[in-house]
Amino acid sequence: MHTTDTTITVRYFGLLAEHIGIGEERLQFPTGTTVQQVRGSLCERHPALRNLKYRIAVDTSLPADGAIIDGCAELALLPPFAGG
Amino acid sequence: MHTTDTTITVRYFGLLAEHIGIGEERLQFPTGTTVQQVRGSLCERHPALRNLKYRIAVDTSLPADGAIIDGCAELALLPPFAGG
Amino acid sequence: MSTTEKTTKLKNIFIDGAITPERIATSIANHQTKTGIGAHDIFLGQVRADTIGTSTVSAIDYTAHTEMANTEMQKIREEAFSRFDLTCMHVYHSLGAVSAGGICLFVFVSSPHRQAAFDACRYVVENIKERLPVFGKELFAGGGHQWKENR
Amino acid sequence: MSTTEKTTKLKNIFIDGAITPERIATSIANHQTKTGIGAHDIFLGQVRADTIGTSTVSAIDYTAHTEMANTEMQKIREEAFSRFDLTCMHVYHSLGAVSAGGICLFVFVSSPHRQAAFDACRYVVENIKERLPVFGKELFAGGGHQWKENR
Repeated sequence: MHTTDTTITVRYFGLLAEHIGIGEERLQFPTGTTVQQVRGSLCERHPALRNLKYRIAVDTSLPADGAIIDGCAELALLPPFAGG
Repeated sequence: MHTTDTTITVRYFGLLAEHIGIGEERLQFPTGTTVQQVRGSLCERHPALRNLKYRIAVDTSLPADGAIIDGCAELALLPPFAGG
Repeated sequence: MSTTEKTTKLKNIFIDGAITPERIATSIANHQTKTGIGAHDIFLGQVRADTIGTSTVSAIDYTAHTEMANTEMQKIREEAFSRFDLTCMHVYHSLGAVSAGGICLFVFVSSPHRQAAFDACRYVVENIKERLPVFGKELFAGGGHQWKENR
Repeated sequence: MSTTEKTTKLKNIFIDGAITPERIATSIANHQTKTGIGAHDIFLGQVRADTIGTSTVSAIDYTAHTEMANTEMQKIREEAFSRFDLTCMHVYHSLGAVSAGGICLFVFVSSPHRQAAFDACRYVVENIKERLPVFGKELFAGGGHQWKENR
């Protein structure tokens, strides 16, 4: 089955940027990709992520793992928060 | 039965000073006088006190009505608190 | 310990007139060398221009039984330090007239962690309101007054 | 309302480096014309010189997903105003390095009455800690670092 790919900016924050070695990159994802699938494909791309705790933000919110990322401007991988 | 009188400073605060017209006075009380008895004798002396809400401090504490005031340096009549 | 010795150790919480933002800033700055502190909670009481009937409060004129208030404040302070994990506590209350909008109470507590700071600040403020013999004459714009009473 | 319109309305809570006592004083002074306010509660987060093993924290270097943090802060603000009787709320958080003893978080809530101020301040601080994507690299005196994680 043919799917169209979209190019999306993926940002890495804090500890994750340190481990991966970059702050952001542009990646292609097929139409209909879920947050869960993003997690899987990023773990393959950056094995360091396997042992790290993070949440995936789609634009400025934290959707459920089943949510589809179509139409978003960017993804952000967020390690544990430490504000305040 | 003979009792010795002690002279004690009685201070009136806030609303009470306004109603009575003085901030303090020196009064004689017999040895063994209780806080309850002070209340009675001050109400006779200053009838305005009958309708006013206040507590009696003996030096810097608020003893029970049955406490004896012997040996205290001063009494203070305190209307409702309004700090803060 | 004699009464006199105890009295001379008492901190005086009262200052004349409104508490200025500059005083608060100085107090905060004084804590920046205490690097075990992680959380400060500051409560400020401000005089409200309440309307009662047709009158509006323009200022509160504060008086207090200062010896008793300072003695009671010392007890509250000891209670707070024994109940909560505190590094510091500072309290100031105005005496005399404070105009509407002015600050009349400044409670400043500091702790390694935020829960202790929050809990202690509330404890101290509630106990100040309930236990300190401080009296407030609400002065109305255009004359007249009424005596404030804490709820 | 388009996303762009909504974004331009967002307040930016982030400032570079430590929050100064002077900024806090100015913020307090700006509220003295608001004579419906009776109570302010101010929370300040201060960087602790924690000791981890043989290392001591000399500073925290803060980064954040600022667009998301400002968006989430706007939600927390709306929640606080709907839950508590508030007059004002102001929040600032540091970005970049803040040395031990420096202030990295300033939450300032004001209300006619103290209970709302206390409740709202705590609500806002807890939600900031839990929900804002802010990251802190604890820099050790003499080199090395570890990443902070809120409990």
